[in-house]
Amino acid sequence: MELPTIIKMVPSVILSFHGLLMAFHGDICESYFNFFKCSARKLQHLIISLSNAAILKFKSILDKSEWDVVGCLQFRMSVLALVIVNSDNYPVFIKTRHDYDKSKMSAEENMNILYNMNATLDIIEERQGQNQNRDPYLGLLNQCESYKIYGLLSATRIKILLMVSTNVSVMFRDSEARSTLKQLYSSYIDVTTYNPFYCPGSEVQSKKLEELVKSVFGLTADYNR
Amino acid sequence: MIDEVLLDLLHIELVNTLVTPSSNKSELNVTELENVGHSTGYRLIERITKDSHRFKDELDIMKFICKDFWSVIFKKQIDNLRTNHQGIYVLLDHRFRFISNISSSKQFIELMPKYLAFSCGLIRGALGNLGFNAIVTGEVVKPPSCRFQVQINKT
Amino acid sequence: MAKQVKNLDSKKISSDLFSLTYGSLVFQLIKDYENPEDVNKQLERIGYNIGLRLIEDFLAKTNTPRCFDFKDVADKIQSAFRMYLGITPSITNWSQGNDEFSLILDANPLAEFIELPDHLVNLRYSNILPGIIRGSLEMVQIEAKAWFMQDYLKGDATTELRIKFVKKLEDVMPQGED
Amino acid sequence: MLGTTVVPADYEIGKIPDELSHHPLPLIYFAGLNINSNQTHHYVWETFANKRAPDRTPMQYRLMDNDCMIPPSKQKKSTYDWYVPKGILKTNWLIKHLHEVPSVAVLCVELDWDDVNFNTRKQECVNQVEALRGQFINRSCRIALVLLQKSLTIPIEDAMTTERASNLCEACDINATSLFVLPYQDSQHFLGYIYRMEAAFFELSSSYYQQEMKFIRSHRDQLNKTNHGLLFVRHQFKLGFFSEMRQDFQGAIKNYKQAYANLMEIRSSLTNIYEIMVIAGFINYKVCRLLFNQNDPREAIAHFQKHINIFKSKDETPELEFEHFAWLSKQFSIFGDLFDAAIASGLVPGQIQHPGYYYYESALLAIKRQAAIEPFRERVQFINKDTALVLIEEALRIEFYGQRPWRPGCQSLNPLDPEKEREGIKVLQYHELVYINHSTLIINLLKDAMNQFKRNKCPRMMRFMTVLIAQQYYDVNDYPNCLTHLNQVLPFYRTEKWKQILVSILTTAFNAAYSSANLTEFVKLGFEFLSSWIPAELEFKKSIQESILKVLSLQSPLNLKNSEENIDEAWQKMFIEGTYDTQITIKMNPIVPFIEIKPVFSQKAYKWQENVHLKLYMLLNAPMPMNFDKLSLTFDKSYYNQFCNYCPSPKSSIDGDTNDNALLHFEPMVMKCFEFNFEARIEDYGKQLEITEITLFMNDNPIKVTFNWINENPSDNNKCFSHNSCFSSSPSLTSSSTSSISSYPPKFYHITPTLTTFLEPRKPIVDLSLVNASPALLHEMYPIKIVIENKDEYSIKDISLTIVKMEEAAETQTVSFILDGFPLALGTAQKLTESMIDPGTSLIKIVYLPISDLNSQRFMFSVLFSVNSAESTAISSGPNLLKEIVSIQAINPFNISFTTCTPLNTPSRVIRLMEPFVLKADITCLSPLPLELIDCNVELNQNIFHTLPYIPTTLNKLLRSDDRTECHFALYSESQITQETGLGVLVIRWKKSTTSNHNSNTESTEEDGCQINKIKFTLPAITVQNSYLYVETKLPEFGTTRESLLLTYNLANRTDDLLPLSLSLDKSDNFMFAGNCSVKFSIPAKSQSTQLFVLYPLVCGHVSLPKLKIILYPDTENPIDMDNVLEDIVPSYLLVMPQRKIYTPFEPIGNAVLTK
Repeated sequence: MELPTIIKMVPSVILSFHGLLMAFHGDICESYFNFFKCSARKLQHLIISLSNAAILKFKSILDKSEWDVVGCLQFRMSVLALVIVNSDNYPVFIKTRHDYDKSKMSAEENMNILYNMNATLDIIEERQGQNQNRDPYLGLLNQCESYKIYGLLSATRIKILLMVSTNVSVMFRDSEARSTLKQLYSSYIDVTTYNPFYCPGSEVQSKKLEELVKSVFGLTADYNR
Repeated sequence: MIDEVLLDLLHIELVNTLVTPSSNKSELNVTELENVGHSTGYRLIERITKDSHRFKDELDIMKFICKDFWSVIFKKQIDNLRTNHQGIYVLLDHRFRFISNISSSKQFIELMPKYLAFSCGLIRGALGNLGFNAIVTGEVVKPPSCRFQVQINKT
Repeated sequence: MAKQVKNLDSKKISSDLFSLTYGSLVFQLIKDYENPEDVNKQLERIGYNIGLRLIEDFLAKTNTPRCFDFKDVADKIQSAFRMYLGITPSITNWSQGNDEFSLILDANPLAEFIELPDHLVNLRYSNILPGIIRGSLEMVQIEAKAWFMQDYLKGDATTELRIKFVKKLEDVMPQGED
Repeated sequence: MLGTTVVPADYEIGKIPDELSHHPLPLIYFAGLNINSNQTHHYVWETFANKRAPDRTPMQYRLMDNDCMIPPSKQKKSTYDWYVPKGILKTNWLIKHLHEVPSVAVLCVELDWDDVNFNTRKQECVNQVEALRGQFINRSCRIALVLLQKSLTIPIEDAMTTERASNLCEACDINATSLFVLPYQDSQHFLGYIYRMEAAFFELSSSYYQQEMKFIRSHRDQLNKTNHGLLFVRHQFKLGFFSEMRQDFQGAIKNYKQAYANLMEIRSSLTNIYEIMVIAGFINYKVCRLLFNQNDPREAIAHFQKHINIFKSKDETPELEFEHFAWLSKQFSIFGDLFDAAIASGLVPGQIQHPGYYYYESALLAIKRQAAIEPFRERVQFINKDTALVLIEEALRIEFYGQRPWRPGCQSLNPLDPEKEREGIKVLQYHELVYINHSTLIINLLKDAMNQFKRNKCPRMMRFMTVLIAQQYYDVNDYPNCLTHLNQVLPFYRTEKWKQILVSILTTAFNAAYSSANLTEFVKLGFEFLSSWIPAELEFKKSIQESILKVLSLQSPLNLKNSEENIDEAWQKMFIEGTYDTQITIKMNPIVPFIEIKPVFSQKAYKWQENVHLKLYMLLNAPMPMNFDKLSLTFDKSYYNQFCNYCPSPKSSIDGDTNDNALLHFEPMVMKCFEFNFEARIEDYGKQLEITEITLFMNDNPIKVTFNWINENPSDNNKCFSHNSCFSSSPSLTSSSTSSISSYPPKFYHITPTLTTFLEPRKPIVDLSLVNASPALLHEMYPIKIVIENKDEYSIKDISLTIVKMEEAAETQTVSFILDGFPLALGTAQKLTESMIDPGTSLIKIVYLPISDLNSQRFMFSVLFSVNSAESTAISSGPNLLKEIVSIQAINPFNISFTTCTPLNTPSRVIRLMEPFVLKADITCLSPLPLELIDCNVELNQNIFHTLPYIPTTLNKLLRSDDRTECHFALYSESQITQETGLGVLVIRWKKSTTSNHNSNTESTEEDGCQINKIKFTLPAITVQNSYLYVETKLPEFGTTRESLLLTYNLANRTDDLLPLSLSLDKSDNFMFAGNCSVKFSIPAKSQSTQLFVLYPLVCGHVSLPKLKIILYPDTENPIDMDNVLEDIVPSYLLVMPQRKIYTPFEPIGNAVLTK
């Protein structure tokens, strides 16, 4: 297994996971698995920002880490759209598969998806009223023939909507959506709050966020800076 | 990790740089400083509440401001919170960090307001991001104890 | 939710508080002086004033004896970075005369996640740092120049802070610039 | 069914036939009733069939006439071995069992037990039963016999009745339980009988259906899945149906579900896929309906989902794709209807579970359906219509549900005749294209969905539906409808600011307006479209901008959407007919602005008579330059509008372009600024001034356009006119838009508009002055004159005075000052007794401040007052504050020195017991101002007394600077004082002299009443010695030469025992004297003795008396010489006059002397 390619592919792993690196050399020592077990969650967050190829390469190890890689990949492949909406319901960040690959999604579909995402705000606003369970992660918000929509609603009324197609006949676990949304949220916070030039309520334009989102859509994020 | 000393020093510089004498020479123009506070508070609260649950109501938020928000900024909580339950809250800080190291002699009393503006902005910003449009004013009771009044506008 | 915040790292937050405040300041200055060059000057000036005071804190915390040469100074500055910014820049590119060196910042807590908008390419976002260095050195009777050679924000590979020794000063208290 | 005329439109894919949607009820036939002729029969029938209360057992009754034929049941096959079923479900089967094959046949005969010729009647009855039986060829339908009897009640069971009844049953060969008696004249119990019978009939019928089911089940074991899959489904379906007939719904659900399962087991092929789909649809319909009725919506939804998931992917040849979509669409709409019905009967929908979503899906599929058929449009042009029609009618008459009319009953798996297939499919396509109006179909579905979403708290979804509807209208070129629908939702989506969505809607709307030559809309939407916020090719935008101008000058626009349909004509027509408004007003607030305005008052507030200065920053973000003709501002105070119209020569226009004709000329992305200056009216001071509207005019075209911004949130400066921050002013936004317009000037972005300013009222013209004469004197109540002078045109009132001793915290200010003779505490506001000060007058007050020490002190006088100006806000009515500070330097008014002396007025420090002495106070005035000493007294300690009965000395004496004055006090002490003790205090009462008033500017008419001040000085301390002897001398004022005079010494013994002494008087040349010049004697205790001497002066002048010498205890070893004492108390000189001459009275010289 030639190292440089991997390094190119997933520097984040190399940086934060010496363990994986070692595993790569073929000699996978048990100690690392235990390490993974304890840090399964951490790992998961890390993986979110990994390219698919990387995940597959790591599968052998990741499986040991009590975390279902295939599930993650399937989840990512079936992500249709992502919308981050600020407290005034203004979409500060929108991505649909259409933006990446016109062939995968027609313009009309794209529009309908946007309308549906927009309409999901009704449901969120309904939830916002209810006081019980104030966990930011709202879980499955709406589901219809071709898609599911998961949502997150922060204390500051930032809303993140993730639309996943149900055409793919896979049953991914709720935790996928949860961790993805949480990850997106924290990254959104970083790029908006740390950057004083970002004017609240305007579109977020950040390479860093773009990269993350790309990987969330299951497209290899390019890490060349 | 950035050391707190820097913040104190920066704050002093903020005051010196941004506070300008206003049209009528008597009081100072602290709007800019207040704005800086606002934008800081607005973004800071986003970070602080990152993992926290949504808030029950106005009072819940004010408590959060007095406890968590205040203590991450000043390493202490607000000493006393009072409200008239009509959107007016009074926050008392008996030992307000930004003026605690300024001589509290007579001639400084006049200068005190400009050391509160930034913090007023912080509060206003935080509330703003949590969806409350508020007016925040501060006054020095008896150095180093300060009183902040928050008036939330129902919108 | 209070509980939850308790366990979030308040040190991290308070360090955030600084960088956020600094960011707001920079933005405000940009509003006031459209020209980025002026903003750079302002930032440097503010840094200088901070430096004047910061040095006292530094000397108090680390009872350091007078530096005997500029290399010594470099080390002190390095440790100051560790103390106050929590980063340890590497010292390199000494000039032959050993009167000039570079600090390489692999990370810059001031400019985390910053992405400069197009109309501000000339802005030296972290220009407060050279100011601080100049100010604090002046308080120990060293006149020095400090400036950014490279800046990560401008797409440079690293962030390089250049510091040049100018001359020794007689013991005169410098006044804060305005 | 057969023979009924059908129209091609009846052919509907996936439609649920009536027989299926019909609620199954047990079918009961009535025989032997001729309701037309026989009153009784009619009554009985009515009660059974028509007068049905809801609580009645569900039944379906039919009258049967004798010749009616019950469809005979086919001879059941003994074996199924070689039997190949031709289809799943016969179209006629359901109808047959719903309406034609009864479960029970009820025969009604009039027969009383006590009938005279019972037997004959019985026989008739038997025959009737037989006849009835004859009508059912091998159908195991139950027979019931009802005897209509005249008797008023059921007769008690007597032998006769039972006997007759039993052999009646026997004869008719019916079960005794199937025999009923109805005494139809017992009107009281009649209904009761009916109900009971009905219940009985129900029993019978359900037993019948049960038997049917048993029968069906019986030959299941003869079937095998491979050949008879279809039969499994059919039988299972029938079981379900019969269970329904006998109202056993749970059973029905079970069976139907089973049927569905069996259906799924059938191998589907091109041949039967449609049939399977149709049947599946039916069964699913049944299941879901039953589940809803059984109030189990979850299960219903779940089943439906399963159903859909199975068939969603199953698609046929592309030619028939439309059919598949049509069917799916139908499935959804059907389910939606079921759901809706359930809600109607009490089910509570959820926000995300309600029929709306199903209608929506149905609509989407319908749209796909339409899309799927489009490609085949021209292909079916040349088709033989007649044959097509025939085939379609066939399709409606087909024997098995869901089979192809051109190959009925075909189940073989071997390939079909391709030619026939093609033709058949063509016909289906033809039908789809000719007889199906898709857009109405879709629109109706969408409308259903819309209502549902509206009802179930999904406003956004509802709007989405509206948009889709509009899209449909657009597709069928119904532009007006399209526009009206879009206009309903546009305002919302504008505020929602979801760019892509808004843009797409705008685009459609704009195209619609364009295509329908709707001028107003075209202009409005067109302008909106120009905004750089809208991503579109620059070229396109330019052509729009061009078109707008053309249209405004009544020319048709450029060809914007390059389509063949000739829009130009429409425009021309419109212009000719003149169906356009010549004045268009565009409200700018809600729309995406192509030009932005930020008004800024130079100050938050303006002072009295300061010029109001207003800047208006404008930025055009349209693709091409634009000209306007007029700019006007409107204020909440209309007076100011006149100043803020299009200004002739704006001072600064950022682009420096100042050729006058281009004043309101804007270049894209170049900020321009217009300035206005004006002066506020007096009456508006103290009020806010607010911009309420800004209007731009475009007038030099036949069609005039005004652009109007309204200040939507009055008195809120944070909001700007292009209020939604995302429409305007975020550089990131504009740079993100694809239009390559020069980037947004950040300067404009940073401008925060201010819509309101405040006109500060002027301060009232009132002066406060303090008049005081320095220096202040220690311990005086120091008078300060306060002059409040009202120079204003309004009177002032509520005047209150506060005096604060500075450099002293408020709480420590205990001292009080005096105002109007009342002592008042410092640091507390004191309302003045004077209610108001009229214009032009002034109020003068004197306060007296206590001067407690010598070092200088500052007092702040603050006067609060309000102005009596109810009518005008121009002046700040207050409370207004005036401040004055007076600093006071105090000095000591007097300098005083004390001396004690002997009665002989010789200063002496020694004071002896019981011996008088004199206290002298020497007062020097230090004050530069003259002082008036009122009096000056001593307050003595005990044991010290005034010698003579004391009269307070009042010396009204005026002292100028450095004047001195003395006052004396004769005192003595009654007891010996060994260590020094103070005598007491000296009290001087004084006041500043009024006679010479120093300040002349305030004419002191009113009593200048300088306060009388007291000042105290402590008297010196003394000691009092004890003494033995006191000598009092008596001597005339003066003596005369050669005239004798008497000198007396009174000696008082001060000791408590006998005092021996020797007294001698020395010789003197100045006198001759008589008396014992040297004696020794003793004076008893506390008593006196007197020594007399007669003196005869010899010389005149101030001559010394002969010296008196006294020695006490002369003959003891330690005599005491009294000399030093005597010196103090015994006079030692005498004035001696020369002897007087005698003059005669007439001595002229004296007169002469007098007259000199």
